[in-house]
Amino acid sequence: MMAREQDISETYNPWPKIGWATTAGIVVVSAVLGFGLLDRYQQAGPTLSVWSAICRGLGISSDTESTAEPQPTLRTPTRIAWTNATLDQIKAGDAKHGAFVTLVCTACHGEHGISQSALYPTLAGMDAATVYKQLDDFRSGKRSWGAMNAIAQALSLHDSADAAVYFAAQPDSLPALTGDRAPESGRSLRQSDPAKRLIFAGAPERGIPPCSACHGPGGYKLGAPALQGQQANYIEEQLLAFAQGMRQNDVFEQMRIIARQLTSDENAVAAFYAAPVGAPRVVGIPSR
Amino acid sequence: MPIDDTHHVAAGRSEHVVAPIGPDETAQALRNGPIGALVVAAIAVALLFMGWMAFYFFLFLPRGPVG
Amino acid sequence: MADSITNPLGRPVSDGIIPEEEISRTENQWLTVMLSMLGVMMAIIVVTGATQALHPPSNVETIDPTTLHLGGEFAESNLGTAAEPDGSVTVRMIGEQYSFVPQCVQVPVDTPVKFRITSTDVIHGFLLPATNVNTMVVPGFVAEVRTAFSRPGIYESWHVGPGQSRAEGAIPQLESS
Amino acid sequence: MKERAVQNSSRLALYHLWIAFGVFLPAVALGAWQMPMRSPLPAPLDDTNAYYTSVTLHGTAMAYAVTTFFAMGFGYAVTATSLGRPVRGIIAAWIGFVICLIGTVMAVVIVLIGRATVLYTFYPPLLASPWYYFGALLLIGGSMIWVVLMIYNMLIWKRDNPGQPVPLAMFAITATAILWAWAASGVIIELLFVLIPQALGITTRIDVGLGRTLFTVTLHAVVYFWLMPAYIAYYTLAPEAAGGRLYSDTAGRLTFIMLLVFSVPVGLHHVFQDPDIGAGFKFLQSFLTFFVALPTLLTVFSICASLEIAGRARGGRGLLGWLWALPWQEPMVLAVALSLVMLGLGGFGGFINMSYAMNQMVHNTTWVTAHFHLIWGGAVVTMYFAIAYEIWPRITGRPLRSKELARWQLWLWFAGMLIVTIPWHITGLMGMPRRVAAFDYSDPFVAPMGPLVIISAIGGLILLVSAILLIAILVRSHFGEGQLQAPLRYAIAVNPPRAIPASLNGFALWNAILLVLMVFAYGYPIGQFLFLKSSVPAYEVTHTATSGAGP
Repeated sequence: MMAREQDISETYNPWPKIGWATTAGIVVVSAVLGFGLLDRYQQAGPTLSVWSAICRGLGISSDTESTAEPQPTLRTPTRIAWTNATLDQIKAGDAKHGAFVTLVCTACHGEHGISQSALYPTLAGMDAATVYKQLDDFRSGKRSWGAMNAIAQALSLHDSADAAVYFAAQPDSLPALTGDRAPESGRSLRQSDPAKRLIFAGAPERGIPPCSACHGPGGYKLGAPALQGQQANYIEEQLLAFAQGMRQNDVFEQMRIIARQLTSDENAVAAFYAAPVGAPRVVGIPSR
Repeated sequence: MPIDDTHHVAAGRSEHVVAPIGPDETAQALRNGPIGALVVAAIAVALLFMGWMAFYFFLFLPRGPVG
Repeated sequence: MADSITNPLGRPVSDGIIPEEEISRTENQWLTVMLSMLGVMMAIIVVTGATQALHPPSNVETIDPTTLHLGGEFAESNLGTAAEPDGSVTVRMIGEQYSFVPQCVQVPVDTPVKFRITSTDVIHGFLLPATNVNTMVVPGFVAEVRTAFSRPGIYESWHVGPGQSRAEGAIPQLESS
Repeated sequence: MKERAVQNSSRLALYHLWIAFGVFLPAVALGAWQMPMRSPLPAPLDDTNAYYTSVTLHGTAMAYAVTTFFAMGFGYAVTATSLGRPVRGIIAAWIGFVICLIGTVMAVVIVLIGRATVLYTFYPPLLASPWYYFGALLLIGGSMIWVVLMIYNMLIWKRDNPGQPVPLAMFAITATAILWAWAASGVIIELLFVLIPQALGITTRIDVGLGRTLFTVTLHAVVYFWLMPAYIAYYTLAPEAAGGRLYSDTAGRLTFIMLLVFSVPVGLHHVFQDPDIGAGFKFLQSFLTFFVALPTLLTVFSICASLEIAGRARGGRGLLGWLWALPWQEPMVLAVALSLVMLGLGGFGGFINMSYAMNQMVHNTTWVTAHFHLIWGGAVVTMYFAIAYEIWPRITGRPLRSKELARWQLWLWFAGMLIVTIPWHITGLMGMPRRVAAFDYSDPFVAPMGPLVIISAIGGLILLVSAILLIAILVRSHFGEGQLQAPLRYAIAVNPPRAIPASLNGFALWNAILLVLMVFAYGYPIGQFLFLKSSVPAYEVTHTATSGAGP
């Protein structure tokens, strides 16, 4: 802090010099320490040359996967990935043609995809991406269930998209998964009903996220089906299939991990979803 | 010393500037320098520094090397 | 403005009582002490950082989060702990809405461990309490943390998905034995 | 005519400040609700979805609305009073006020209807409704009118008063405005080129690394934008209220210059644990961050010295006797002391955070939440309260009702904030993550944190009481009786500046230096995203999952 020169009108101004010198010092010292020194030393790795250290410091020589190591046999849960190409293909589906394609479905899944049977899921209103993925999993054998594999193999990718879009567009069906944000007490870990607690708050100590986060109400995950209004028996059977490893087409074992840990009183989630609270509707009776 | 009246206030109009104490009182208050302020500020900063050292060596480093 | 510049006390304010030089000197001394303190702290960071190779996790490595499960390093069958030829281990994990996969991994004590974690969807946070293992898992990037565990035990980690407007807090476990 | 112009400036300031405090109270209430929500205690409306909506609203309101309106209102008041003439460009100022208000209302409404639960830091690839981003853009963009007006008012005053030092308060508020322009550049670019194009469906993928890196340009500097009005009060209002003089005018100018230069090129220390930035730049910005501490360390000494002058002039003797002799009944004096204590504690947390690898110990834990609540919610807001208690009587012409209530309010806030943040520091070191709505306290790992979280929840209630008291005092003072004629007055320095170097009377040099530092610290970290292939799909926080429309 320079003392002021009091008697000259043009005050002596040392600050440009001080400012630029300090700036230069900071730039040089921080760059030398950061890039030239600290980045040379790697945790459980060799000390790098200065040039490598600079590259490492910039982030242009990342520690990529070594190709040499032996890897276990590749196992994949599905062929579908949510790339833009896949999503565009689904979006391009034609519901009119879908109505024709899905005539074959009505025997089991009910007219317009509203199932009358506890064995078969309701498809009406299900997210198109979900239907599309399941059809491809049946087609590729990633998921097995009776006649579905043969039926799916008979469908082209276009047909799958058409069918998916058709089912998604059916009214009076599974409610669309939307950002339901109306707050409601009891949607937390304080909930005493174990099924409701699991649905809205999950079970953190077991690593189980809330069902509703992906399956609604009030949540959504691409590829996850809406469950409100689904056949209870169907939900229970699928949970069992995931738990026993009969069904393995969930990406990164998400459902298998959860289903394996469910207790018997938590299986009531199926009943909860079959009879959604606050949205009274008669399951099983198709209405036009 | 001649006083240049146009230069000595910190605001553009006098009613917005206040000097609750005059120069003599100021000089009297500062006759030993701001020694009390130095003590208070130094204690505060010393605590900060020692706390930092304690955290670095007794909490952070024992938690294991990470890079 | 000149008309308004009269002394608030009605008499001239002299600035000759406490010389400005004295004030500047006191302040410069204070600043010097403060800069020295900051310098000592920075020196400690640099010296320990160099001798113990401490860095924030900073592996700028990109990856497509949409196709992770179709094959490659982060395919389902490649996740978990893998032994490397040099005796170290690599732990590969996925952070996704709303859990880490796998949920429980085991690593040996006093062995270099390399965590390689990526996200399939949004940003997750991975931290092992009581250790310095802590990284953001940003979709599009592989987060890599290198460490070693000196104490056996079960480390519970948090799954922090910020602001996903859903309940969070799934805890995968990491056992070192 | 001139009288009306002055009144207009006052009204302008008052409107801004009322909006700030009007938003403040409900935002505190949201915070107070979040505390029991994440504790083992029962909470009303225990819905984890609502928790995140509340966190988003609390953050957006506090970080953008309260601070921006307060800084703008305070800026207009400082301009009019420190320059001793009405604010020039009053119509533009009112237009800016309306734009900011519309933006605030838009953002708040969109969050309330659940279309923007993305937290105030935006968190790409989470994607909110475009209207939320437009709201934020209007609020931040509207405040740029204020930035221009501050610079304009300072420049024409310098033109009208050649060779004269710009009053310290005006110099400082202009530094604040320039800092805000630099700070806001990051979030504005992120909104315009990353978030809004995605929200409108113009782009199909979002570059998370780029978005985050741009936001860090704002993230640290914005805190100093919040902080600087408090520092202005430390330097120019507190010594006057204490009955003394500012120890050094030069120290004040240097402090604000250093705050301007060093608080922007350091934002990457908020993302030390991000995999998208090289370690070299993380160290570089950690190094720069150490210099941010310098103006604060200088301020601590300078303000203590100013208070010492006052205390000794009031008869304080001995090494520390001046402390007891200070007029503690003055809200401003009390506030400075409480504020400095919280600044010290919060600053300590900041030292831990910024220390390169040590950041790993506390990153993403409640330690960080505690740190910024102490700094902003403690040190800074306490000075906002004190400034309000100084300004209200000056603008409304009615005395403060009352100083005793004001002291209660300040003490309650101080106590509440310490009770909230000290447990958070501890749980943070225990590994409790931030931004988590629900903890299972039956888990043996989480259980020991329960009592600490309960204590902090009590602190939240105390803060709410204090905030209600604040509004009560302001309302009573606004509509009370009595007449008061006292302009807002600034402290004079021991050696009032007469002729000072051009560099301490303007910002050209410092803006040039800041530009160089920004290119050095951010050029590559932002530029790398031009060649990194790191874009990913976005995740809308509200979906309508029909007809196969993906994210």
